[in-house]
Amino acid sequence: MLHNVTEVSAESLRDTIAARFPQGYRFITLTCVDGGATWELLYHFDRNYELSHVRVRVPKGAVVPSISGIYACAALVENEVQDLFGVTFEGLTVNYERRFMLAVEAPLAPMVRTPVAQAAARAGEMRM
Amino acid sequence: MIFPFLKTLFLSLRRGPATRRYPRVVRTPFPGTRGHLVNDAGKCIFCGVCARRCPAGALVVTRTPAHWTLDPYRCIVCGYCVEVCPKKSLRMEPWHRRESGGARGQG
Amino acid sequence: MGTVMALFFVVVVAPLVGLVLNGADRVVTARLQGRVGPPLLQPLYDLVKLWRKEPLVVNRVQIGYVYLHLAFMVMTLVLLALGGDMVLALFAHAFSALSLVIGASSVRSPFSRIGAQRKIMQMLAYEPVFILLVVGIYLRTGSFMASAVGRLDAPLIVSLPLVFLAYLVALEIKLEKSPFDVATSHHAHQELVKGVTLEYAGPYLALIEVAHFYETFLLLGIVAAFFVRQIWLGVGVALVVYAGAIVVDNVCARLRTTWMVRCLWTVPVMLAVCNIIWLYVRRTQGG
Amino acid sequence: MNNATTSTPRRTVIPFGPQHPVLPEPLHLRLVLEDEKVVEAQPAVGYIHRGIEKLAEVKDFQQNVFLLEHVCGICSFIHALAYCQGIEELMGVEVPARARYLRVVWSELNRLHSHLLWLGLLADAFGFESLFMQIWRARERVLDLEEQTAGARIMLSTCTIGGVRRDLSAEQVGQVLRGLDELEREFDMFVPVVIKDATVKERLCGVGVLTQRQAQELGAVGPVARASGIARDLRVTGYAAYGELGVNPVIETDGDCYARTLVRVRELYQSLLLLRKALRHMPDSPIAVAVKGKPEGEVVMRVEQPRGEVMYYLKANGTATLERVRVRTPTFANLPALLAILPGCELADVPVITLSIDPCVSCTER
Repeated sequence: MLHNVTEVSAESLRDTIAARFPQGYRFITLTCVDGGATWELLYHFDRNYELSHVRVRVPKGAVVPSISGIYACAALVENEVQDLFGVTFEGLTVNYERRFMLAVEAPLAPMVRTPVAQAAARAGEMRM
Repeated sequence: MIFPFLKTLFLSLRRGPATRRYPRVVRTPFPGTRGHLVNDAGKCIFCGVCARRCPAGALVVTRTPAHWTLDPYRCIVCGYCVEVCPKKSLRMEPWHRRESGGARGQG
Repeated sequence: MGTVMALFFVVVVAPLVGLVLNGADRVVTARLQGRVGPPLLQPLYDLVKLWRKEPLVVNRVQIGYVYLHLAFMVMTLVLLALGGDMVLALFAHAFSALSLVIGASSVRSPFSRIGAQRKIMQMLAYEPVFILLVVGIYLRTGSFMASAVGRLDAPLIVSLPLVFLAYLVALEIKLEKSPFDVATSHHAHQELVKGVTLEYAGPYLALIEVAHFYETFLLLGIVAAFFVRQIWLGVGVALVVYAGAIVVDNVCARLRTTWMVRCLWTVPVMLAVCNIIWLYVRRTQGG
Repeated sequence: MNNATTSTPRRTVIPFGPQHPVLPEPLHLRLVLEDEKVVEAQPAVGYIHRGIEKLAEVKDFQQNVFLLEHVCGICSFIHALAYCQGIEELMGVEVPARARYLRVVWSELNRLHSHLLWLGLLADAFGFESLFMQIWRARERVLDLEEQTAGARIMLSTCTIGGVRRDLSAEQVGQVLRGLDELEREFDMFVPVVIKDATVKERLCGVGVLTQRQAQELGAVGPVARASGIARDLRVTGYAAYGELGVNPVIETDGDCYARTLVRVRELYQSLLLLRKALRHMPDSPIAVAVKGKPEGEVVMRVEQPRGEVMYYLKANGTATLERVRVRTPTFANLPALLAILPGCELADVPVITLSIDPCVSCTER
């Protein structure tokens, strides 16, 4: 039931979205879905009440290019996804270092579904 | 006019306070208000439908021994249990619970 | 005997009158806002509560300034009540406000410091009015002694009507009422949490409250002094002025500090200056 | 603004929130000041993250109605509505006409009380306490109407998948209509003050200007966008019964705090109009249809909240629980706009500007 979905690869994500910015698309938000072995990122756009979406699937552990350089308002939601799912965004204009939505003592990547992935996210985060 | 609020100000003097001294003066709730949940134990068959449907997990029902318990601190007073109860033994009373357990009487 | 009575009056009775006035302020404000509000003696209950609390301080410096604040406030009142030098009273009063400012700046809280800066802006706004008031009284009586006011044949209001108007605006600032309640007040929580008094707690806050009671009495006493000889008329006018201040408090939004200084230096100060010039001209031509 | 954090002596850092008296929301702003001028504002949220999106994956899709209603403690009904409409679209449920009208009634009551709440808090922010009390007195009437019709003041819990859970009797409709007349008389007591009083205008006009271009690029929604001249109101798309009732977006063009206030004040009257229309023309029909089966597929549902567009993304897989529930609340979309307009303002204006986007941090974090 989702119409106007464009599937892109992680490499062409920035170009696709940069092309949308001058066309008057408003960035609504970014949704991350835990798809087992992959992250499914869905970028929602609106133009004249019409929705369109850009979907990108990346394997877990891969780095996703940030679109905050194109849509400045995307920085906050990318930080949120980084917090809740442990996805790493490359080139974030404002990086809260996984402390945007979550407190210092909060569990890391709490939205990740499988315990294995959660443990991996946690292990990757033990830098302090 | 320099102070357009002046008129309203003196009008509210005449209308009297809109607040009330709460624990001492309690407003009567409207009929149909969802105040707190009551179970008519005579009608209840302890089937546990309410406990399974409760969005907040506030109800615990056991068949043997026949027990129906409500955790008032978890209850969100949505009335969903009343809707799904097959025997209509549950109902919502308009008065809100007191701050620490026990249904409020009249005032 | 008169001196002892006057001393007793300003040291003991004045703060009680101030307390009741503040309580009445809260009741009237509540009613105007459509609330039930606290009982009349709520300021007393607050005071007792504060007094019993543990004396917590940020640093020892700030306590000293609380005592100075209160002491100089009382001194101002005593000086005026005993008919002393008005210029000295003016400075005592200014120093009382200044001690609050220094006390507030001695802590690290940014809210307290910005409150202190704003308090200075407030002083900048209202002090000229006070100075002009003293000058006006001097031109009228030919003396800087407060006792000279009592010997006048006609009340001050007759010769200083414009200064009186300017003083009413200054009063609104001194009582920390909207639109000028920028530094601290019972409700100035929106920008500065509690402003200058933020870092004071317990008994020390109680002392500041007591000083505020003295000040309420002092400020309204000056209003009454404009009508000296008809003292009951003066008291009546003072009460009306206080009620007016409360009403204005409730029909205005809070304005910015810069706006406050601009406002004060244009209309009220100019009014007062005109009054002084008129007095001066009349004096030189008459004498 | 690159070296803003290096401490030059004249700069003060003011922690605005997370527990600030003017803003009953746990939003923290780190304000860097020069004298009383803000040069930089950095937000921090996360004080009230409740993990509702995670919990929604555990509860079944019926229970989620009540859970998602608790995302926001102000516009609760509209959250439930957005979710229910999403599920209805997934399952192909046709909602009866009367239920669609009742949904408008409760949505608009929510909007009225939300706007009144905000207007009162704004009055408090510029230090006009008596105006604040007067506005909240009017808001109390709206809450009474909500309790009369839905049985609760805030958490209405009347929306359900396939319709609504309560009907209004003819007598209740009359009561609400009379209540609205009283409410309009209350409005007349404070609205002229809000839009005409000199001290209020001094505090609002020209403060925190957001240009139309900024509003578009930063993705501002709701009254914030409409005050900058963007005619975007999702009620125009005609969900529930808005299509039959007809909605024209309220627009102002100045983009300052005063324009944002005007938009909301005019929306109060628009809501009254919509409510009267909906109550007078409510058709007769059942109030709900039975919902059979389990949802499957993906859907994005957007509705207009008092604060702007709320977006629900739902992904279902044919079981009783949903795979993913994603909520993008309007405040989240308006935060970038807030950060853009704060620098350059005076400290005294920070509460006013912050409130002018009507922040609801609890729903921002979910």
